[in-house]
Amino acid sequence: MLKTNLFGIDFKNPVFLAAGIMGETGSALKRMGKNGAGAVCTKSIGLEKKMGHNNPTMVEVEGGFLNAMGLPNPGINEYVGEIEEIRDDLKKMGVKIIGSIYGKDSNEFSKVAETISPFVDVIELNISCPHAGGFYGAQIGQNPDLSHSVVSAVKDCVNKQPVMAKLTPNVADIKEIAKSVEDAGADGIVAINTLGPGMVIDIETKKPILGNKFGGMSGKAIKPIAIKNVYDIYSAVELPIIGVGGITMGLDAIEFMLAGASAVQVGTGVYYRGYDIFDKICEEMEQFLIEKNIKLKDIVGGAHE
Amino acid sequence: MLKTNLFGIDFKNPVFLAAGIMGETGSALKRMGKNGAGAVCTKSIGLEKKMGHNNPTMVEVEGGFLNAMGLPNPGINEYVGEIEEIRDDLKKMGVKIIGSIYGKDSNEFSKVAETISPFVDVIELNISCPHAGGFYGAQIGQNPDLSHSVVSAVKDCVNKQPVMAKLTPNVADIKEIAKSVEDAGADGIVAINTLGPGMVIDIETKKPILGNKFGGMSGKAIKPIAIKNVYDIYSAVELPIIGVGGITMGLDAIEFMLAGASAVQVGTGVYYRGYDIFDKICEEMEQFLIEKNIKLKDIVGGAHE
Amino acid sequence: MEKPTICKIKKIVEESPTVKTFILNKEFDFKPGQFAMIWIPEIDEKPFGFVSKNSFSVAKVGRFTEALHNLKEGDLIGVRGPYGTSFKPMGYKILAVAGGIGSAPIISAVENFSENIEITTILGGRTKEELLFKDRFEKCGKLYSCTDDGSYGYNGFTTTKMEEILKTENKKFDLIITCGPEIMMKKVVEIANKYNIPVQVSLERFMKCGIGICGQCAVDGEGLCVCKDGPVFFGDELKYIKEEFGNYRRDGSGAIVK
Amino acid sequence: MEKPTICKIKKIVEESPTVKTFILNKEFDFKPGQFAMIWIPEIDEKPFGFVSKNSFSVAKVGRFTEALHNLKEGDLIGVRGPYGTSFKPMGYKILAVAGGIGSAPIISAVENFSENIEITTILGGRTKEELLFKDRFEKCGKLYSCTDDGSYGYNGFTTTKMEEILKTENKKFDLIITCGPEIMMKKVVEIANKYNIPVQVSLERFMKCGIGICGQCAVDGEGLCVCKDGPVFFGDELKYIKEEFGNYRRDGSGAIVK
Repeated sequence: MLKTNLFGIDFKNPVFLAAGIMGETGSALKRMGKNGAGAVCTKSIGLEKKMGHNNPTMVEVEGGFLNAMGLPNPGINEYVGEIEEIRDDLKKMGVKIIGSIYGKDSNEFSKVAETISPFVDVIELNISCPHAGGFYGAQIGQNPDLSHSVVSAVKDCVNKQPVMAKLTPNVADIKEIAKSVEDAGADGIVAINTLGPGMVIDIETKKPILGNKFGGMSGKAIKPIAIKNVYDIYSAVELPIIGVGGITMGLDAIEFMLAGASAVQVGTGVYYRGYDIFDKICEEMEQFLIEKNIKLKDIVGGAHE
Repeated sequence: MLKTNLFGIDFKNPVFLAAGIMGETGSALKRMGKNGAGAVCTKSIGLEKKMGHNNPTMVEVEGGFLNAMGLPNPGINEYVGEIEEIRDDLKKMGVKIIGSIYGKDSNEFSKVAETISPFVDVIELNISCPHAGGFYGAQIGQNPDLSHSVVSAVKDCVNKQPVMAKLTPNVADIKEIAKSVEDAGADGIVAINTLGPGMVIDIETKKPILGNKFGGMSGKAIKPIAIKNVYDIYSAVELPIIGVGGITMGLDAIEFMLAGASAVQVGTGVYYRGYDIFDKICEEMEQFLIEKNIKLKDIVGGAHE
Repeated sequence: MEKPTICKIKKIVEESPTVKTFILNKEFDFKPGQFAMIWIPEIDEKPFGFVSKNSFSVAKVGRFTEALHNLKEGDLIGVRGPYGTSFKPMGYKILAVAGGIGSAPIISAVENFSENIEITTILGGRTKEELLFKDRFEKCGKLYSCTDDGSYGYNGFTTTKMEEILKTENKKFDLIITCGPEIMMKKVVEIANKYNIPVQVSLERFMKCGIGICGQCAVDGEGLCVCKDGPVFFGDELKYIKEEFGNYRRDGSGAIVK
Repeated sequence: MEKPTICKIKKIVEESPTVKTFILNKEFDFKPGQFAMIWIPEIDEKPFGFVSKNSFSVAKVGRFTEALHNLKEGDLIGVRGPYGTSFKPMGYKILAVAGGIGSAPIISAVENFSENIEITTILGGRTKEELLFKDRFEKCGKLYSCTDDGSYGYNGFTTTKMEEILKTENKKFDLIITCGPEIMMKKVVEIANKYNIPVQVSLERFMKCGIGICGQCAVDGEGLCVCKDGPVFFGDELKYIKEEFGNYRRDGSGAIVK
């Protein structure tokens, strides 16, 4: 009932693991697949090994978390080994793999994309990390020209796998960026990356708690802002949208689809409901569809009518 | 213990009412003053009468509210009557009045500022409303040049009252805007206006709940993002900062001051803790200062050391 | 604050040429006098007093109420509430004075209180057809009907009838409750004060949030919010709404309307 | 997830040339084997096992632990936890095998369990000075000390001593608990399996969130998180960490380190 076709790929359900959660190792990804995710997304991988920010890298706040992992990863050449280890297992389970990648410019993005593409079903471009520093992440996704050049460079060197751009909500006009990545040839848009960034100061020691001082906000509280971004993107472009931000229940996923998402990703929700949140959300979505006697594809964009 | 001097004005405490909450009428403002606010801020007033958006104008979300009032106000000429009614009462209580104003350009802002200035102690420029539509609100505050021209135009025609600019967090770089309004002659900065905007879709009727479809987010969940904005602004400019966003407890106010705020405003907190939240927060701040044996002014910006 | 609870309109009853009652498929645990915000998606959301745990009565008076009147059985509306204060039963004999659509909160109070309390109702309407809930009021106790055109009952104001009752019948009431046009209620309060009888009044103002934070329905001079401190106020509280009560109100912009 | 609880360091005890115990002004309701994330503002935050409800013992092994060792009494640190699984007392006779700083979680378990359970401990250290909590272990039951340099007790590996005890003393243990270098624990598990005694092992991995969502400490092959599914694993669970246990770990970047 939840089978979803995107970019010509059949997903057994539209509830995916978001980048950055349990994506450090192949076996952690496999575990999420076993818990019912329709696809699992790797953490964001770059060209070279990166240690990330000092701890604390996460702090809970009202309605969610701030995180500033700092894109830790062993570098693309070592990381493809992680995927190789689990590829067959995931295939048997019918779970697709999304490879999230980052880079400081078109050139770095292209190199990583070329290396990862044989190992994944879909490529996700992280041009939206709000705490990466330097010229990584949101510095690209807040600029329509840079976003355009990264997407088109990756599209030039990847033929087989669809390429999605993950966007940051921390812009004055998300439609402008969405149109820009569509124009550059993106096959889909993932929205949103974490919000803010935000900061928590410990009032006893007077110091920011996060090692990086500030971090992007995820969790239930960012859902309304994610919904609005998906709604706006849907009204601006023709591309399929993967909604992400604060989803913990099946009805949240339905709300994203009414806003215009064709599928969703779940990240922080894993904390609120456990690793089997994917199974739970799918079950709740099915229940809703049965009750209302409607099909999944009939609700996508339904709030625009 | 909480006495605070800003712009040469003595405030009995640094816990103010934020714009848009209980600011429709003079008597509602007076009520907030009686509940302990160091200053009360009017709702945003424009040149002409404006009915605002259709209801629902508020919807509760995880960690806060979305609102899209749409700047309802009777127009500046009628509204100054509301202030006149209560001015003496507030003076007796030692409560200052902040006049929040909006306009579509420098010209409108100047006219409203001229009319309201004899009736208020401080002027707050709302260049940050995320749901005003047209060329009002955030469309100005997301553009450093427009922000500059509005502030300098108002400063040109208002001599006696200090002028504060209220900024939107929905920008790629808040420091750029802060520097721009400082350069234009602003006497202070209020940060932040509501976040997003966001949207809630009712999944039964498939319709956005808010009359305006989307609205700005306030409440506890936006605190970390407000803190980060205040922290950034403090590092960029010399102006006093009024922190606002998600404050419900005295310790929240302390956290804002460590980030760099000299005073705070409370809005949605009224819902969480009642109209006497001003008295409560002041009491909690005093307790903290006594426990730590420190003075208020010693903690402003403390997280930057 | 709740999100709107989506309800299906189970049944629509025409109470009078201008008033319809909407019976919903969900029940709300309200106290008499409390209200809910009724949402028509994409149109607007306005406050209406509960008539029963699953119904509202609406007089067609403007754009929104017209949209409500155009709804059909089976349509969906959103309901959030109950909100606000309620009528509080006090003593053993209550006099209720209801005018026009103000009968809606009064009928729910009277039906609720009449089990243990002796009720007398003065019901006003423009014509016989506009005497709302007449049969239901009759079941709750003594009923005096008043019409502006004399088409039924007493030909005149409810307040004239009220003074007549208080004077001639020499009944000692413990409490007066009232809802109707504000000019009527102002007079009811004056008479109640004259006869030294406590009075509870249900006010109506333009509302937005419904939960006491936007300030739209704050009334002069103490800034009481009709949505949260009201809608039902005791006579003592009315002294703090003195200048506004019966004199003026504000429109959606906050401008004063006389 | 908790924010760090800010604690004052009440007292610092030098346990050995390389290990200090930090006694805090606040107590935590932990179970033996559980850990907390210890935060030094502006430096870093790492996991450490509780030694008592208000103390942690830290061996100086790197940048962060050096920063901890440089702290003075009166300094403030952040503590969030307790997190993770704990040692579970089973049966009547427990053999504890502790190596180096691995003695920290073991001493809290042994002190906790020894009221009702007969404890035998094998304690390993490089030198006599590095035999941590020797006096406290002795109070809890029979203690076998082992040093690498023979400066005290048995001159050799804890695991050699362990086999000797199991063979010659013919003691029937109901449970073995162990914490120390992973290569030692791997051997302990092998011996425990050989003698068919259940074993509980406390693992250590690079951690970030501490609450099982970032995936930093997930171990191959089932992706169990040491912070949430562990740090204490039963021997049965170790079969799902087979390839990684005793063979390799990951650094902060996720790169494999042998």
